[in-house]
Amino acid sequence: MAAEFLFYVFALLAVAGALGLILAKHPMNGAISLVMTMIALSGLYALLSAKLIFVLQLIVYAGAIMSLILFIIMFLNIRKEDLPEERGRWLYYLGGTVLLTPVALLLIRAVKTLPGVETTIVGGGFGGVKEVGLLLFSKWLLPFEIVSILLLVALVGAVVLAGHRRSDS
Amino acid sequence: MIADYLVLSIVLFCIGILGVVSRRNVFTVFMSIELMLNAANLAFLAFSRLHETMDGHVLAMMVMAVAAAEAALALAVVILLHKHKGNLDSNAFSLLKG
Amino acid sequence: MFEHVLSVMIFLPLAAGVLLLLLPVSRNGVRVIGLALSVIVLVCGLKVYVDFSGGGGLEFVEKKTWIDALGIHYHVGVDGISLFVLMAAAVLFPMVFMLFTAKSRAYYCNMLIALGAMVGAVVAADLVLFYVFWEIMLLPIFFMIGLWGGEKRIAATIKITIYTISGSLLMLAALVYLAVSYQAQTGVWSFEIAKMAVLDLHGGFALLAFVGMMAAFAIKIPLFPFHTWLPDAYSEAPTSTTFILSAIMAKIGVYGVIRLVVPVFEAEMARYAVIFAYLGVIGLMYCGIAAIGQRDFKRMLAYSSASHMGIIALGVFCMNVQALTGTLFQIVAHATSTGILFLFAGILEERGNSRQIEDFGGVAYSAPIFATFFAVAMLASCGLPGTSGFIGEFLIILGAVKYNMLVGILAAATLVIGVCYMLWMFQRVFFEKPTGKTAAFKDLSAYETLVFLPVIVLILVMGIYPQPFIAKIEPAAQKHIIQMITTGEPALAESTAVELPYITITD
Amino acid sequence: MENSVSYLVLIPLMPLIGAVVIGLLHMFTCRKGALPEKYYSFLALIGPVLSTLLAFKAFFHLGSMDEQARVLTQQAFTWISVGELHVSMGFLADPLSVLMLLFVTFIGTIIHVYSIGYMAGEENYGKFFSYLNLFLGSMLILVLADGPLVMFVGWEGVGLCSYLLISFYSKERDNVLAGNKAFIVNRVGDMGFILGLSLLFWAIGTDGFDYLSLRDNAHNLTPAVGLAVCLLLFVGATGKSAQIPLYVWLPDAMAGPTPVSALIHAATMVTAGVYMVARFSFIYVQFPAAGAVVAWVGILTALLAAIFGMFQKDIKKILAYSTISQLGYMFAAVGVAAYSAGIFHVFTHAFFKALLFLGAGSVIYALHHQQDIWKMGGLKSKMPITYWTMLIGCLALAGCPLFSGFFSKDEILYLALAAGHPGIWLVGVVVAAMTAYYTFRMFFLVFHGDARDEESFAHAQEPPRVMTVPLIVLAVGAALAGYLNLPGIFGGDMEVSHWLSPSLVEHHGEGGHSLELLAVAASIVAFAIGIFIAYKKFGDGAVEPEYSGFSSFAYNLFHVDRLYHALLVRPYKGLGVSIRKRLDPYGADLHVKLTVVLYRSLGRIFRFLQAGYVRVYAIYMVVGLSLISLFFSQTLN
Amino acid sequence: MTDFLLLLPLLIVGAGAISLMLLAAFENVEKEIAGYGGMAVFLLAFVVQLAGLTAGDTYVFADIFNSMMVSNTFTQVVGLIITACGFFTCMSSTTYFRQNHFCKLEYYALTAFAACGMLLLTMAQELITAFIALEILSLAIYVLVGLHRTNVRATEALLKYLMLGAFAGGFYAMGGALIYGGANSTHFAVIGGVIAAGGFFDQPLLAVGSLLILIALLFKVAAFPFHAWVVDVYDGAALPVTGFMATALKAAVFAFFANFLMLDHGLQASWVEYLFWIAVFTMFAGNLIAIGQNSLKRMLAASGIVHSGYLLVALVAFTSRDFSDSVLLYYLAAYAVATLGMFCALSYLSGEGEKRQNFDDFKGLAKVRPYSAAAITVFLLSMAGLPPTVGFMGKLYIIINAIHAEQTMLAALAIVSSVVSMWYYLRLVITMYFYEAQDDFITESSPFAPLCTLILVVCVFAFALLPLGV
Repeated sequence: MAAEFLFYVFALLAVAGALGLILAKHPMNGAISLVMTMIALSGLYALLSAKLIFVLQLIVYAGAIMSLILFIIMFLNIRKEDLPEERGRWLYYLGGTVLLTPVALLLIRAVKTLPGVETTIVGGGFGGVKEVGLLLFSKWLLPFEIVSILLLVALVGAVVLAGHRRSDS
Repeated sequence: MIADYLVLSIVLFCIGILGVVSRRNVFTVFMSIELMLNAANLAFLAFSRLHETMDGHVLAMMVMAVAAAEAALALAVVILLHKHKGNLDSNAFSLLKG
Repeated sequence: MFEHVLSVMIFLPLAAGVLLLLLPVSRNGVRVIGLALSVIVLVCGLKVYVDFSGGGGLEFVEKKTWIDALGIHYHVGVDGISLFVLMAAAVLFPMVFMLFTAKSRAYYCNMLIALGAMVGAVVAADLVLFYVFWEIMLLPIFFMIGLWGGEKRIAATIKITIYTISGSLLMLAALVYLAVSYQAQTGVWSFEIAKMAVLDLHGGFALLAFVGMMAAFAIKIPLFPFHTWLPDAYSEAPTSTTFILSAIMAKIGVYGVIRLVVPVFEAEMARYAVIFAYLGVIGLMYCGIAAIGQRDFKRMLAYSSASHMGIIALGVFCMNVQALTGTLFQIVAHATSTGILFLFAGILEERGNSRQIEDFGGVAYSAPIFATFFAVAMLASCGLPGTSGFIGEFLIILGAVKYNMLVGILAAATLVIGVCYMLWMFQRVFFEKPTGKTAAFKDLSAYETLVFLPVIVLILVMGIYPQPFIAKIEPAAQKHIIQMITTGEPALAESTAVELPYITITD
Repeated sequence: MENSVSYLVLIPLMPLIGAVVIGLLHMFTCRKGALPEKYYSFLALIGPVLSTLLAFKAFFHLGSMDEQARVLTQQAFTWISVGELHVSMGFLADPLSVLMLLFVTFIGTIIHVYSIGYMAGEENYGKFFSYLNLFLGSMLILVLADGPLVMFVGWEGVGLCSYLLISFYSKERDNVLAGNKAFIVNRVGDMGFILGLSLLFWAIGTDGFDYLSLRDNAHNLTPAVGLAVCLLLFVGATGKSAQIPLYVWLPDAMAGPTPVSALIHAATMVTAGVYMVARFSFIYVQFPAAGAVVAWVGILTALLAAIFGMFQKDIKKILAYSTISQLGYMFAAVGVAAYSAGIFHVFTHAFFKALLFLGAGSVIYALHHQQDIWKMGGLKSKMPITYWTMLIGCLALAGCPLFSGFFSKDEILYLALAAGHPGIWLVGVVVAAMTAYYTFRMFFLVFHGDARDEESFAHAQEPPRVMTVPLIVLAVGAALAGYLNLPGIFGGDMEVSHWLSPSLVEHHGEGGHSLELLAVAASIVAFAIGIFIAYKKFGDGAVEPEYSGFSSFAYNLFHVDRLYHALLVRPYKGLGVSIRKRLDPYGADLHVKLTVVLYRSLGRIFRFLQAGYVRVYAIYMVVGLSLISLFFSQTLN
Repeated sequence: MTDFLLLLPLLIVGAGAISLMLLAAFENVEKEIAGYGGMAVFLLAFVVQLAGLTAGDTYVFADIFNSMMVSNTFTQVVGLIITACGFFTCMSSTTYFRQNHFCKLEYYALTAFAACGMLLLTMAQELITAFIALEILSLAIYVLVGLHRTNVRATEALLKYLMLGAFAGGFYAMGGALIYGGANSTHFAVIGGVIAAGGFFDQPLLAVGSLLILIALLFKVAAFPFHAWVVDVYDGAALPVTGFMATALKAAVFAFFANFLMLDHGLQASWVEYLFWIAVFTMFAGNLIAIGQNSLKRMLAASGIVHSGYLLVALVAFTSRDFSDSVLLYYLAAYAVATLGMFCALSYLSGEGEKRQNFDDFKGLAKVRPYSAAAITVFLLSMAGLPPTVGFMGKLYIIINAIHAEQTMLAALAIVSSVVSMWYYLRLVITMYFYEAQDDFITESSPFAPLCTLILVVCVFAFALLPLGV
């Protein structure tokens, strides 16, 4: 009962944050809204017994990534007049919603076929650091390894794109 | 109910798409994409809970890593764009067309 | 060497053409080499002609596996149907090198490539090989018109290229459809042309394939109303290119119909040939009438060529041995007559500095040899008995009358139509009072006379004593027709024939 | 075959070789100063003379044979053999062809001789004789052919030579146009001819496409096909022999040198149609309806041409119309199945018409190419040989009793009557009167009265002997040829008809003596009336009348030429021009143009869709996703 | 040990990438040296790949990697194509960067990283591995696209590509999640088993998940209506990068596409109807975009869309894995040869700062530089699919395959599309040959680009003679 209640609270927060993100004119407001969504999501992760991901979501996502984004927004010192004029965007929201209705309906139809499993907390270390870690290093070794390459590429890429180098003429 | 989580995930996913198609602010668009990835993560975890396997957790971690890498690059691009035009309007970048 | 004679005929000029393009050889050097090679091809062709036994099957066959998984082979051979197209190419190409001083050495290289490809297309016994050469054939034409053509050459090039490629690509689909059907019906992959005759084709896609294939050939020939590229291309192209286009390439279109459509799509042919027969005669009349409205003699000859192609194509669709033999005979006859008419037109253009008929007059007085040769070619083109043109036309009309009286009557109109514009043109250019441009018109030099003489003689010999030529053609034509009738007529009997005006002669 | 001989091919070959040799000589030398004319003259005569000799040889050979077996053949080589079609380059000498052969070679040779004089000093002397030899060769092929297809070779060959010779003075546009007209009109006929041949072949020719085989199989013809064949072949004949509606080319053909008019357009080529119908007598005789068409067309042509002839002032045109008119008689004859009569008229006509043309040529030659009879007059004194020979010719043409034309024409008219065609007979008699009238109108105006053009009259003189001797020879023929076929009523026994009978299939009605007498009487009366009126009007000088009313209409040939021009030539050329200007670029090429427009505009639309805004691209993606989802939800269970 | 050998090309490229990256840390290294390094890496990988061609499926290190990677002839040949593309790209890059001065040393490292991602992608037998591989190559290529930082066009291309690429990545992730939900695994083998057992349309999670993944893949191959980015991105990127993207990237993604689509026959069969229309629209949209272009690069980009359409035809008309795979590979190789050649030739002909971009800039090229013009003509003919080039054989196989799979209509439409495509291919030939030169076409000389072009010209003809190995 409590879990259900919490779900609805978090869900509401998440949707509100998401809507805030796309509705807010200034990216700063949007970013804050997104942080709210992420925190709400982390709560939901917890409700889904994903202990490790719950933590990661808070630390990595809500913490690191969003901080970085906020930092850049502030670093660029975006003023109101730098923002694009988006006067007709309500039209886009409306059109987008119309377009997305069949997509959403299809997706929802798909998930509605699932058995009605209650989301009680699973015990026995489900989603714990150790269990997930073991899985990560055994069954999922390959993706784990190549993620390292991915990050390396991202690193190099960021440097190439944003770093100062002599070869720029 | 697991399905509720998934519906939420879908709603967030769709809001993310909506953000991409309706906004010109590059930042907002990138954050909308992050939102889409988060929605996917929620789905991974919900399914993981449904099947009571932890593979979904690992997958979600991977998606997070990808999101982080993309974010890094996206921010670099944002800085580049800002250098070029001083604003973050995606419509301002329409030299290549036709 | 002679067991690979066909390969030599294909690849010697082809390879030489490409190599000479790359190597720094002077223009005259290329010309001499080109001449030598085309003469070698001619000698090979003569060798083939002489050794050809005329049994109705493929001879001089070479077959090597190319793509085993799909049964695609390098497979060439000659039969009575291809022999004459082959000979037309072999005989006429040396003239190009002998007579024309091109602006660039690349021109000769392109000519060589065209020669190789045309020979290849004619002797190919494999669908893919045929298609490959069929397309390669167009490339040198494309460059020759585009690089060395007249004022409106670019538009003409685009038109001919896009037009013919459109057709060829449709044919490609049809070819593949045939091979796949063969695989479906026999379980074995094969692209061999001769094997396609066993196919039992029916249904919408078979019809589509038929249409696709016919589209390619109808454009290449060209049949009305797909002829509109022809006047532009023929008149803008350099003379020797026009010569090749009209004398050989158009014929390969007809050859394609005989080789690929008639034996394969028996049922469709039986049902729809009448449409194409009408297209043939309509084109014959339309282009013939159009010819008289032209002011530019090259355009006039272009329409004349299209008009004659109408009747040549008609011979294929009449589906009897006389008409088919007539067509094959006429392929050579027309190649020699209209072909050299184009060459003569080139000489007129070069020496008179104009392509307008009205700029000329009285050429016959200053150039009697030229005028005589022109007249012989012209009369052959009009189908005068005693020249090669008559035999073919007569056989086709004869066949057409058997096939369908109305078609026959319309086909016979060629006798009148052909002569109208030709005489008119001859009158304006060669007779009447000389104009400033023609008063000092130079006659053919001794060299030129010697080059043209064999063709003129050939025109006459083929008219007076055609039987040796016919004897080489007839068995293959006979075989084709028998195959066609035995497999095509039952199919026709089952279907409801297309209702078109049809007067039988066996009341 | 026991009747096979080896010299037949030589008959046409001789002049052909001559043509080639002379032609090549001329072609290669004419620009560097022509060879002396005597070489050409010599070369030109070899062929015709040899042919004539060979013709006589064939004649005597045949004569020595049994009457019903008078057939000589020669298969030179297999010409075309495709499927059921087997045609040899074969030659056939039977009484019919030998008769033709004789006069063709004979008159041909004479006219060659005449031409040596007439063409002396002309430019392109060699070319002329090359063409003339070529013509003779072609005509001999036509005559000697053993089957219709080989005949067609000669048929078209003579057409070609006709064209070449009509436009011989090719610097004048009108001459060339006349040549073109002749060729094209002939080709219209040939189209019918070739269609007729094709039909004939598919009907009965598959067992052998030569006359002998065809004759054996002729009974297999079905009525419809037979009729069609007859009419189509006759279309060919109307072209070649200048009958309605294709007669228009012959008057214009007078643009050629006069010996040409004599040889080709009077004596030989134009009679090929009659010969052809006679050759196919075994078919025509089966289809009287077709014969009736032939006969009526013929006699109406005779009438029409006679009307035209009465009002012309060009001496050669008058002769041309008389030729058409006489040809009409011949067709009337073969139409009523009186083949031998028709052929006999061909034979006599060849003599007297050649004579008349050559005589006219002499006059024209003497008057320096003056052809208007209203500018002549009184030449009797200046040119006695011409005068007397012409008189014989005119009498023969007009059908004066005892001259050749009388016998042959009378035979035709009688047989028409006997065959139950009184209408044809009646018209024929009227035409006979008209013929007498216009012939002597011309004769009187040219030779009698006073000179109307003093200057040319002063210079006029008898041409050289090389020209007058042929006139005399022909005059003898014109006067006496008729006696070769004297009908019973005049004490003869139809020698020529008997000679011809193995070659022809004819069965004409027997009219009896009284009918024959009636015919003879009518002919004589008609001749008398015609010549009387002519003498009255022109016998002793007359001035050129104003053409008005009917005479103007007739002088202008009933405007038929203009009608043809307006109805056929102009629309045809106009169509050609409109194809160039409009139909091809905007009609036939429409599919190309539309495709181009379509591609271009679609290309523009797609370029517009590449808006350059990244958000728009995202929207495309979502639209795609949305559409796929929409469809996908239909298929999802 | 065999597993190691199978993995060796990937390892070489990976290790090479890292070495090149380290090399970039040294300030005084010449760019050309890095270029040679890149060439060496790719050449080595190519040779090793060629030497190690094996038949049959092998799960590489099945225990350690939990059967997430497979190596078979298909992946190996794709590997060959990718490494060859990398090699030729490095070759033309060295020439290109003699005239364009924005090269960074990391360029070659990123190329190698991208190739690494591609090789991984082709071998991946698991959704998330594939996702990461896809991201590796995407990220590397994003950076390559935006390499010329001061050029606003390059930045714009980068923005468009990155934004839409990440957007598509979102779809992929969501699709992966749904499939995971449906099959409780992301292994192809397991998913295939589940589909085979339960039917495709009866398992909506799998169906909808595969839909989302397909959307992402269709985006990567620039299929209609997910194609719009490709023209702008190709236009904005440097020529060698465009060439690399157009060839290697397409090969890798199509290989994965085929692997994914073929994980169960039911999956492919269910999508045929949609892919049919997508293929048709892709071909025609590409053509119609190309017709209107004045810029050569944009035209080539649009023609790339068309070729994606043809490749989709091969995917739609899957007869048997053996046959259709061969067809797909052959076409990929054919397309790669011609496209690489084209971009290689353009790399040095376009001059400094890619100043020759439009059709009109190449007027009369044949008069001044006949050999270059001839080479370009050969490549264009191959792209247009005219014999005797490899492009023709490729198209022939595609059509044979399509008709064999009873997709005759699709084959016919492909033919019609290639008719349309003649317009713009021939336009360039006409421009080069039939007009007078207005430019001197002087370029910085470099042995590599001409050499590279020559090799590729030879390949265009030589490959055409190679029989199709089934």
